[in-house]
Amino acid sequence: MTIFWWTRKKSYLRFILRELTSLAVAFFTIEMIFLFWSLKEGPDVYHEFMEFLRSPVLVFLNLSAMAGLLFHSITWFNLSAKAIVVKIGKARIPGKLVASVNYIAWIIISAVIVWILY
Amino acid sequence: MKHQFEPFWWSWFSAGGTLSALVLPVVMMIFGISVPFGWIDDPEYDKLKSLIAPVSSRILIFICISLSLLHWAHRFRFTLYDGLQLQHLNRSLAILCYGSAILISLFAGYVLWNF
Amino acid sequence: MIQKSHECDVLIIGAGGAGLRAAIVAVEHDPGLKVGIVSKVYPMRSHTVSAEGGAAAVIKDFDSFDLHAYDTISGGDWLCDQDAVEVFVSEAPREMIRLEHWGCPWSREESGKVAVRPFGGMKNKRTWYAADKTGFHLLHTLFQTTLKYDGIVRFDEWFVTSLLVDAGRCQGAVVLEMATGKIEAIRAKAVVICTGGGGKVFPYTTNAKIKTGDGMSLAYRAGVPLKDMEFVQYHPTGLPFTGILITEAARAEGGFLLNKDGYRYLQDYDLGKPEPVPVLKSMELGPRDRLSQAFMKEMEKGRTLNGNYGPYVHLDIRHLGKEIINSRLPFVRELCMKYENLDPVEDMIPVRPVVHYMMGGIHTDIEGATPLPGLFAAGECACVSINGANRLGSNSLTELLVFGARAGKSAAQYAKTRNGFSTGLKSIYGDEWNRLQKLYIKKKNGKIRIAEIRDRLHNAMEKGAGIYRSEQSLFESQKIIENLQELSHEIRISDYSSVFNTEIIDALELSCLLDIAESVIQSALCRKESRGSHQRIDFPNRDDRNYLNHSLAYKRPENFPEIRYHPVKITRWPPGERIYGR
Amino acid sequence: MQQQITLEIFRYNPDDKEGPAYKKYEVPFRKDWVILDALNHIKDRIDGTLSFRWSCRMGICGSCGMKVNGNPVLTCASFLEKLAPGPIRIEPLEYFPVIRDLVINMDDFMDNLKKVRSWIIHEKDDNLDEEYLQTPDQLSDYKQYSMCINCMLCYSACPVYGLEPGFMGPAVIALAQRYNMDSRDDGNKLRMDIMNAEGGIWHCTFVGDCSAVCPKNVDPAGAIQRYKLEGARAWWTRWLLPWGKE
Repeated sequence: MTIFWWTRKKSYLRFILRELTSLAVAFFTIEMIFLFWSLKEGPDVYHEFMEFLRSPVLVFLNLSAMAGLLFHSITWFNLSAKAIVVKIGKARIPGKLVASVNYIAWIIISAVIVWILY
Repeated sequence: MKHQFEPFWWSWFSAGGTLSALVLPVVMMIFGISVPFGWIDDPEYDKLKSLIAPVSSRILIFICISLSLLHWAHRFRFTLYDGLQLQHLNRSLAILCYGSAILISLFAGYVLWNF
Repeated sequence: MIQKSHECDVLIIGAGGAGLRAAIVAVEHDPGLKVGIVSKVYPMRSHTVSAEGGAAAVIKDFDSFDLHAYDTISGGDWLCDQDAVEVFVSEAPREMIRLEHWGCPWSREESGKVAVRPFGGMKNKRTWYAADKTGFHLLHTLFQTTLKYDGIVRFDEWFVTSLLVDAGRCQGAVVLEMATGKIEAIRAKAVVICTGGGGKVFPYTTNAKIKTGDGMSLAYRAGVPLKDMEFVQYHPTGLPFTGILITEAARAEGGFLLNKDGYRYLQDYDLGKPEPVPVLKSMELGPRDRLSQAFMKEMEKGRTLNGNYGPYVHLDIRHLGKEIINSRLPFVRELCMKYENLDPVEDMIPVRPVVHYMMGGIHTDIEGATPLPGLFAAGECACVSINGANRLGSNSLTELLVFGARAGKSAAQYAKTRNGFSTGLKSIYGDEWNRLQKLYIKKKNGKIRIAEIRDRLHNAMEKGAGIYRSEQSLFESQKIIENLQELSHEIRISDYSSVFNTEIIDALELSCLLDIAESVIQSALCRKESRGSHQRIDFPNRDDRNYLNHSLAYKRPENFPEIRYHPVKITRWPPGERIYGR
Repeated sequence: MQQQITLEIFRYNPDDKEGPAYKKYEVPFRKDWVILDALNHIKDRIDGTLSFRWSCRMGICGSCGMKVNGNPVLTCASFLEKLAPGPIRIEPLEYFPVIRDLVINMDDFMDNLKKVRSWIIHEKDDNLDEEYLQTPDQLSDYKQYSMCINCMLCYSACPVYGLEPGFMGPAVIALAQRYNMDSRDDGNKLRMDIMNAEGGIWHCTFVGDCSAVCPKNVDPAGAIQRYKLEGARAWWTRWLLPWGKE
């Protein structure tokens, strides 16, 4: 197989993009570590860091990472619904329902985080 | 045996995948987009600091960070392994990916420990 | 060259239901035996896979062996050997339970017990089923179970070209390995043929491509008679092009059979009055053979339609509406849409009677042994006979198990009584090698395409030996077949490669088809009565005085087979009238 | 409507000196014809040297899988009409060694089927007087995975099978899962060891195409992910509760 096998088919390309969202996860996680580090160092460093986040390069990187994170969340919720078999009583819960539970959890957790912060 | 630890790493990958999918987008939306674009104010320093100060918060954050990193490590390892066909570097890739995830987690732990 | 590695105690030819069952029995009978399975396709491709309906065996309290036996015997128009039927019905349940223990996903009742359903021609519900893919599950269960026995060695995609017969017994087979083109001998102390039927002698059939009667032909050429070959079962509603079966359920739910004028023609054939809703035992729910026969009469009157694939009539289920079709006949719709590009919700379904099953086959006794020592047979290629003149629906899958097991056991026992092989095998193998080189592999300057001969064969069989036969129609077809036998020595081979040469396989299969055709026609010519699926216009009645006998067709070189008769074994059920539909 | 359609067929014969090539054939364009009918037309009327496998022509024997315009399909269930106006490219299934033309070598699958012990493993002796009880719900637990016709389309859709020589691939793992989920089977532990070893489930990165191309909705991808969950659970049990091994 050629090294660019994943360009041959739409589904393969989608797959490789899905896998590359892990870079967005790592990137943002490291960004968060620095956020906490700036908090630890005091208000000045914190404000400096917030300014740093406003720089065009960081804005661009964050926008890209955001796209990656969203793609990660959506694919993850949909696929985990296929892997996890939930039974209520005797009937297997259809995958779509499991996926929608994932999405509801996502919305609730997001709302809670916003509520805590503001 | 080569695959003895696959279930171990995969468990972290899965847990991290779920956690990052649930938590990260909203945090990114706040700090990475809404704040820089000025749609909302910067979170106040004192409030943020006091939110994170309790040990329980710091433990939660540490779990979130380290699992996300392990998620990345496992997934990225296979992206390189299959996508770039580096099967012959399997061991080195594993050490590189999981190693950096652990090192960065340790750094995060250090930051949070001394918060 | 005869290699030591190609030596088995028991060699099974054909890896469908019967072959796999026989293999397991043989290896379980004595784990020390080496059991070979040679098949021209991978086991899971065998035609057992296509059976849908189910497999009959008495398991419920309200049922009994006698009832099953009677249904089978009356269904077979009293041509069944009743001792065989009794053995069959009594061994059926254990065989089916064994298959259940091996993992067959039988459909179940809420209690967890196996579910049974009613089937045509039965007084009781006794058909075990695995949804509508019973044959598929049965075959895959058997195949996967064979994998656990190290004593079973498979030769996948090897084509058997002839049996090794010397010193009055069968001692193996000559085999062509398709992937390499190598011709080798597999020596075996006992051989079991389980190659299925030969429905492909007819143009319109539910049978798969591979069902070319190879095993019947092998035995026939080795001097073993073919029994009751004139009995060929039709199913009234198949798709003309693909032969895909449209289940009786389509009619039971209220489908109409319409001729080219949109007229429910069955009312003209003493099958009741046309009612808007289905009535049991009348019109579209009449017996299969009567429906097939009515089609032929319509055709003679010029009231059928004509398409790319010959005459047909319409099965109309449009009036049932999309919802009923989707909920009750989803598989019918799926088959039509997926494989024939028509939607029965909007289009009428073209149907015609199609050949479904051959009751006849290699003459065996109740233990699966043929008259040739060392040679055994089971399944559709064999004739024990439990199917008589007309097979009872859902008996065929069970037959594979019961008689597959019996033949496998007999073969294993026989193999243990034999020590070595005779010395003449080498020269027999050499002769076969030369024959194959001359007729096929190195054949030059042939004139006629394989497909051309096959088409002419199909025409002749359809015209002369179809649902209705007469002396005249059979004679005419016989002449054509005779001519085709000669022409087949002039086939044009264009592929001289040794690697996966499917043209050579087609040619070999064609020669088997011609053997089957001649035996069907000659047996039909000689049986001057109408019984079960064998309907003679010139002899419309059953004649128990002269023909309560099995016909045995013996091959004669350069001539049509000699037909001899062999009495039917009657134990407890004297011949009576055959009543359908109840 | 067009009268003819062009097929570009992959031709290869190890006996020939020339390597693989695509050869064009014109066949009648008919509404009710599938690719397989066109191939048979070629075989019977145009070029007798074309080799391919087929048998039932109703999507159950699993013989006639090929790559059509890049996608693995059963050729008995793909209509020319849906691929018009052509040309249609027909190739053997990907990731398998080609024996000749459209015929692939599937030895690897056949070997693996045995390796994963795809049969019922049952400790107790057989009592042939009674069936084992299995409720419709227990049946439905594994039914989906028992529908595999071994057509090999999922292998041809799986890049990991192409990349990783030892990988057992989707269908075999789904079939192992079929027996694991069967209430009559006791072989779970045995198969788990095989699945955790080299060639097993941990190679799968959940591309998901195997399930997308499956003509019988077996969903091997889902089967493998379920297996991974099970495998991970077993791993942690073994390490955290070493006394609870059996």
